Amino acid sequence: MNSAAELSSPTRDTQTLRRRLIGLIAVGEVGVLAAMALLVGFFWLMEPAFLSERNVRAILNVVSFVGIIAIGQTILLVAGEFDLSVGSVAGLSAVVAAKLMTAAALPVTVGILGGIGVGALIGLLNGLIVVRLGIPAFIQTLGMLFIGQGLIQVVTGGYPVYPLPDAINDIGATDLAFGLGWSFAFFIAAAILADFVLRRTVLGRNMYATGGNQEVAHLVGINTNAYKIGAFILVGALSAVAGMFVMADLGSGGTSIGSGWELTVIAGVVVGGVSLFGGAGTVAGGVVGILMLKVVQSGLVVIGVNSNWQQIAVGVIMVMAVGLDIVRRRYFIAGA
Amino acid sequence: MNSAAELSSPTRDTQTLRRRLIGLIAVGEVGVLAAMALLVGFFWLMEPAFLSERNVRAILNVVSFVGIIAIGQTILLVAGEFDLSVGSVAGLSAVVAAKLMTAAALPVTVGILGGIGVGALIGLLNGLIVVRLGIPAFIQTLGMLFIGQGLIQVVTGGYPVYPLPDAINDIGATDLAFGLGWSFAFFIAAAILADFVLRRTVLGRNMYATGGNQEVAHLVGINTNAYKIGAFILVGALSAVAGMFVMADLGSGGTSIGSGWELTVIAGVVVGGVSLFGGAGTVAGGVVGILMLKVVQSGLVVIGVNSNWQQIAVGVIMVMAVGLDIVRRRYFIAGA
Amino acid sequence: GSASIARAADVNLLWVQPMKDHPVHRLMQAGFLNKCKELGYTCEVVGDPSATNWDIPATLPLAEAAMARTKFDAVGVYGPDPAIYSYISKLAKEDMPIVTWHVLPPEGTVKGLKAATGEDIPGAGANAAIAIGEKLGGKGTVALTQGASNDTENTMSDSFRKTIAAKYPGIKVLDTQMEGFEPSAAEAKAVAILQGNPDVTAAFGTTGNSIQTWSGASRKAGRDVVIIGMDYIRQNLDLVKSGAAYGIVAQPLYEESAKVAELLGDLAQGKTVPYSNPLPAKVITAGDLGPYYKMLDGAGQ
Amino acid sequence: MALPGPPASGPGSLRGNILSSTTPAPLFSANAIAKNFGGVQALRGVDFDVSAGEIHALLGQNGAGKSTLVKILNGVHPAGSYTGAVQLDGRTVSFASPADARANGVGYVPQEIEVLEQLSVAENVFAGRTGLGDGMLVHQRKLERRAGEIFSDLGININPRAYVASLTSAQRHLVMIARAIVLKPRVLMLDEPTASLSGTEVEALFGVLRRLKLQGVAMVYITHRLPEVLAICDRATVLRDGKVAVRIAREDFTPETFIFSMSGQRMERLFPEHAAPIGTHKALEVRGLTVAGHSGAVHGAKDINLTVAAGEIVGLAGLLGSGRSEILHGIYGRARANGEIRVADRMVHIKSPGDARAAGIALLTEDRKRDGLLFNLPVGANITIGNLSPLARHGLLRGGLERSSIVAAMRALNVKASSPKAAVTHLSGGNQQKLLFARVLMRAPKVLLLDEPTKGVDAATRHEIYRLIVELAEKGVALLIVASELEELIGLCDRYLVVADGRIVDEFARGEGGEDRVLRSITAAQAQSHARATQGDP
Ligand SMILES: Nc1ncnc2c1ncn2[C@@H]1O[C@H](COP(=O)(O)OP(=O)(O)OP(=O)(O)O)[C@@H](O)[C@H]1O
Ligand SMILES: Nc1ncnc2c1ncn2[C@@H]1O[C@H](COP(=O)(O)OP(=O)(O)OP(=O)(O)O)[C@@H](O)[C@H]1O
Ligand SMILES: [Mg+2]
Ligand SMILES: [Mg+2]
Repeated sequence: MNSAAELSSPTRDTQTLRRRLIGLIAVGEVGVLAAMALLVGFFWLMEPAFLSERNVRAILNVVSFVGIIAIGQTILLVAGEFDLSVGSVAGLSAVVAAKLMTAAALPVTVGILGGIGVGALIGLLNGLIVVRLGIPAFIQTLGMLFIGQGLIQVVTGGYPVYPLPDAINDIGATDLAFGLGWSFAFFIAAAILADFVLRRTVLGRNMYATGGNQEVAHLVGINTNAYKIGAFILVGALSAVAGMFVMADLGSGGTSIGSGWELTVIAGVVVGGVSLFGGAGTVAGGVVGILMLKVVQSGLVVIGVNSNWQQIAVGVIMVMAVGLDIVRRRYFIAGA
Repeated sequence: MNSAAELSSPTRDTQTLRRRLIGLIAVGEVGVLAAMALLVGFFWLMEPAFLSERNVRAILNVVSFVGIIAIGQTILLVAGEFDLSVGSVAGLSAVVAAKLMTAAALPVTVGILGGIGVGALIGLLNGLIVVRLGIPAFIQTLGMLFIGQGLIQVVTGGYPVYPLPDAINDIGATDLAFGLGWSFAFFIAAAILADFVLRRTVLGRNMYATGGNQEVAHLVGINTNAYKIGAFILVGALSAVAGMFVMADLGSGGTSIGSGWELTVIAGVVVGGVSLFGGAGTVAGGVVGILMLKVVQSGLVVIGVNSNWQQIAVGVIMVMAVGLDIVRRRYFIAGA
Repeated sequence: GSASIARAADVNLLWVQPMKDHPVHRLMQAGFLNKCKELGYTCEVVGDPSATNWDIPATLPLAEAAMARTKFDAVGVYGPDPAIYSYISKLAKEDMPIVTWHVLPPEGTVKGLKAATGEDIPGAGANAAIAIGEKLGGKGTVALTQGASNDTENTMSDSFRKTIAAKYPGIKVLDTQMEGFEPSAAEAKAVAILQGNPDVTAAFGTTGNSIQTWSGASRKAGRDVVIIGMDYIRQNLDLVKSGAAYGIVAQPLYEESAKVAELLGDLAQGKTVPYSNPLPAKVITAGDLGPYYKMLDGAGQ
Repeated sequence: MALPGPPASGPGSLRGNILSSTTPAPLFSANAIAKNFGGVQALRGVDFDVSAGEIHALLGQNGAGKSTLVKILNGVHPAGSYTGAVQLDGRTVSFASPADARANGVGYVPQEIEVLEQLSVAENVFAGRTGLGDGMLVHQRKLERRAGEIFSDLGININPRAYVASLTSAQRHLVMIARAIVLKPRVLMLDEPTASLSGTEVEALFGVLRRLKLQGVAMVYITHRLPEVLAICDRATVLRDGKVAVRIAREDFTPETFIFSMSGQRMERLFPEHAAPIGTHKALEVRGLTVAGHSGAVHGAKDINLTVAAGEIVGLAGLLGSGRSEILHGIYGRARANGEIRVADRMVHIKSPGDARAAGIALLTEDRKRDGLLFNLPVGANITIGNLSPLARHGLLRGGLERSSIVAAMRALNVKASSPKAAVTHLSGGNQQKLLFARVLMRAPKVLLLDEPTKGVDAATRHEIYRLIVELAEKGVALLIVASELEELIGLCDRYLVVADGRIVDEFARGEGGEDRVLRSITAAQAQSHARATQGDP
């Protein structure tokens, strides 16, 4: 407070500049963007190959898989719930789609629709049980994580579905531009659309209200149940899409697609400023957050950190990125 | 509502009986206990060997490891936070203790104290960072999960620490009574103590207040920060203890001790009625919850369910147990 | 690319392995790195740092990151999942010599793959079956556990099952159960199997932990069980020596990994190597432990 | 008459404008409504109706069932959870949720503060509105402009872009009122909308309500401030124990009839005599206290000097957002503050509420939902929390002792709850307030800071609370009270200070002052601070 008062004497120009700067810093995604920029700069200085085409492409490709799920997870978190079953839904949808295309010998499009259908159905189930029966999302979606893993084994008998029809392998191998494929294109399109919907539409506003305080949202006439169920379905469907892109990329309906993603995805979006407690965060933030995690993992390898220390560094950097964001809020927004 | 009104005409005696019964059903732990009783009965009918001395002993033994952590996690959840790093802290403390006893050739007691020290220190660190810097517990403790896993590799170079001094193996092999060893004794003693503290002491009451509404607790003069940090330290130390008991049981400081426990422990205590959002639940409930999960896992194997379906069954039963509890609350407590 | 031919002193090799921190994988990495040191190569290991999650998509960008930085002369890619084949072919297209290990995919099935080494997996399963069959005298019930469902373990248990069925019709093999990778939970599961099946007299586990899992379980359940599991780590040798377990499938983990270094080094220096390099995997029992202890002592473990 | 009448220049002077009540056909009505909360019969067959262009007061003691009735009429308690029928325009309606009620033009301002803290004021005002004729897109600017217009109608200055998290509780209440008004409802139900507003804001609200009345909106108005009923309502229905006790036509309105019909008792005087002499030693002395505004948006308080003698009752008057609460928070260690604080002539360093309590200071907060109640603990534990050390031996709670002290505290403050184990959510608003009062009294504080102590408390209990306050003063407790109803400060305090823009600008002794003089000193102070600001002299 005091320092702000002392600073407030200079001329008008610097004042407006200052206000603009603070306005910029106050934008939600700036914290994690700044952290990422710092890291990219650091890695690049240490080893210019970090920004080589090959590496950037690899990072963008892998981020598109979890990133697609992160979009849904962000929206669900904004609506005040979360989903731990995303990884197992991704895996299940992939193997179901793969089985439909191979064992059932159905056309590839039917297989894909079947996979998405499985994801959306599981999302619907999660949503209904959480919203209508009042089972906490943690339990319901953790239960679904187990159920999904079990179903993967049941569907496949434990063996990866391989080989897949060429049409699927082609989807994985298509190079649209700059070595990036369909998964990246889908990811970007979905992210932009979802960000817009959350920011600028009534739907988005109601989503924030639902997650911010369900009681109030209900009171002002929002059908909070429908919003939550909708968000669960979206997460399920997007997980399915991500799972199938991984399958196309690898050319195999592996039984371990998606394993361990549940915490990665949530960690990424929370690093990107999405609140675990609902009602706050943006898709842009969530996506940047998960990108940052992947950048860190890749960068540590590029600069040659001993592999035992890499995970330690990931943990530390993750916490520090969120810390930076908190500092930003404390000093630039509150104090402004 | 209506049915309650209709039923309220009979004589005094049946009324009091009814009220007593409802009072019993209203006790928090009854929901999960009932679910567990049902399951035990079912498994026993299907395969009497489920209740054989040895199987019961094995379940109790294995539940004592995660159960020790569940005690701490329950208290931390009551105080409004949670810890995802428990498994990696358990593993790290175990290998540190093992290294101290072997590579550093220190006395066993020093090794054990060192292990507990590591756990408590990590807990302190988690607590300080969450409470003082305001980093969400999810991020801080997930970061710590990674850091701990990395440190396990650094400390051990990836190889299990083996062999261990005889004194440690003896701790693991001691049969105190009925084939149960030190870990079970510690678990039971700690559970009873912790349950008592939460229920009957000023400390416990203040813990509930802290988790219920931190602002209110602060305003009535409770040092909420101290309570939270204390709970984090407790979880860390108990995780260390659990890790070292596993090590003693296996006779080896394995690098995968504790892996995957983070979700198991939280799932167990939440099934036992402890709230993820703070301020509600009991140690008895949390402990019974995790016991129930272990009973299910063991029972499904004993009755010979196909392994692909086991995980599905675990998921379904977990959700149903919580559902049962919700039904109980809705009809017997609200309607009483 | 590897169009240029390297000299031994500046051979750069990369090792790509998901689930990098699994103890058995760590053992393989040691075999590889030690051999590299011996041969004077520069070698690096990358992979998703997990001990429990098999995540290929998370591993590939790490390999790419390493390759963006360093020009490797040849790359070893861990093979027990067809999901990694497309990546092998992709690297091969860039003229990178690729070797895989632990599985022996028939030549031509993985486009561009230069060589493979590893134990004969069906053979290992069959050997274990014979060892148990003989020990049981052709009668009894065997429990079968895997760490998880993956190609290597699936193949091994299938061959175990087939061999028993063919050679020992008097022996029953229970349905496969998954023990997972966390030791205390695995042991609890094994006890449950013993309780649910009072007739079990032997157990075979296809994962590195299973000797510990089953010997712990048989002690807790108070049952005599003929136990065979994988991997000659010191604790497993001790358990066999003490009689707590019967035998070990001596998966040549260390050897196959060292072999990878040799093969990759040769390829990097423009030599040709045979495509298939199978290694024996016999079952060792209390009488055969000596050389293995020596090997561990030599490796400083 | 001890009850203050409406102020001469206040809304009462407009009484003549009210259309004479030749009861037109009711627009919205409830017939034989009964509602049971697991054994507690909250409503037992209530008939109630309101006509277009009518403001119908709904009165009753705490726990009488007022909120329950309007929650039923608004769909918060959905159709099926009660018996009886609700009719709109003569057609039977059954609202399954507030969304249904809104769709039918029924607006509602709840009793407790229900806002979306993470969203801006404008977003809160328009929360739940699907579009503004622009399809699904949100036009932030437009929303902000419309919200700004409504606030200027309400005569208040709230920045539509501010985050609700930074608003004071009175401002939050106004946001809720605006949220109901933008709906352009045909029926508007207001559950104690003025409980935390002071005179000026109440008048502005009345201006808006009168306009709505002329537009034919039917309004249900719940309040415990009886002068407001005289000022603005056309008809009154009094509930007692879940039944209609009496319906009163405007002609028969007097505070005495209200009180008698609510409680069945006559009240001699509202404010008790404060007879005992005020002590001479300064129980609380504050010098040069500056309080940082929380989260940047609230101004805070500057250079506060005040003393409260033992046994003295001092009030803080001011408009909304003037910084009265902040002063209390500064003293109590809740907000960051600089300055000297002495308790009983001893310098104390207060960094946290814990320090304040150790120094013998207690605080009753303003927003009971956010800062007061612990919803995870039952009624009894809510009373004893923070006061446990005397009820424990070596940290061990002594169950019997705790129970008996809870029962005693509940009885002393007449807290109406089924048992000490009841959930606090099940208590009516006024009873929740009394519960919190019981909590702060438990520690026998030397200095008691009360922020809106009678918020939502019915007239009879208010009288009890006043008596209690005076009793405390007579026992030597020093009291510093923030109250938005000036009558309360005038009737209760030995002295009261006027706060404007975070500064103390005037002081009145008992019996002095009055609405006009206070307003005048506030306006003068604001003009002065405005002048200071434009001169650029800090
Ligand atoms: N959700 C609930 N569960 C149980 N009892 C309830 C619930 N809500 C209200 N009650 C009970 O119903 C009765 C009427 O409560 P209500 O809130 O309608 O009173 P009120 O007239 O609005 O009082 P106040 O003036 O204090 O706001 C009270 O006895 C209260 O305890
Ligand atoms: N540290 C804090 N944390 C949360 N809320 C706070 C904090 N400090 C103050 N507040 C809120 O800010 C408000 C205090 O503002 P202020 O003192 O300006 O209001 P006031 O003069 O009492 O007027 P009003 O009638 O609007 O309450 C209170 O309502 C309180 O809830
Ligand atoms: Mg009310
Ligand atoms: Mg206030």
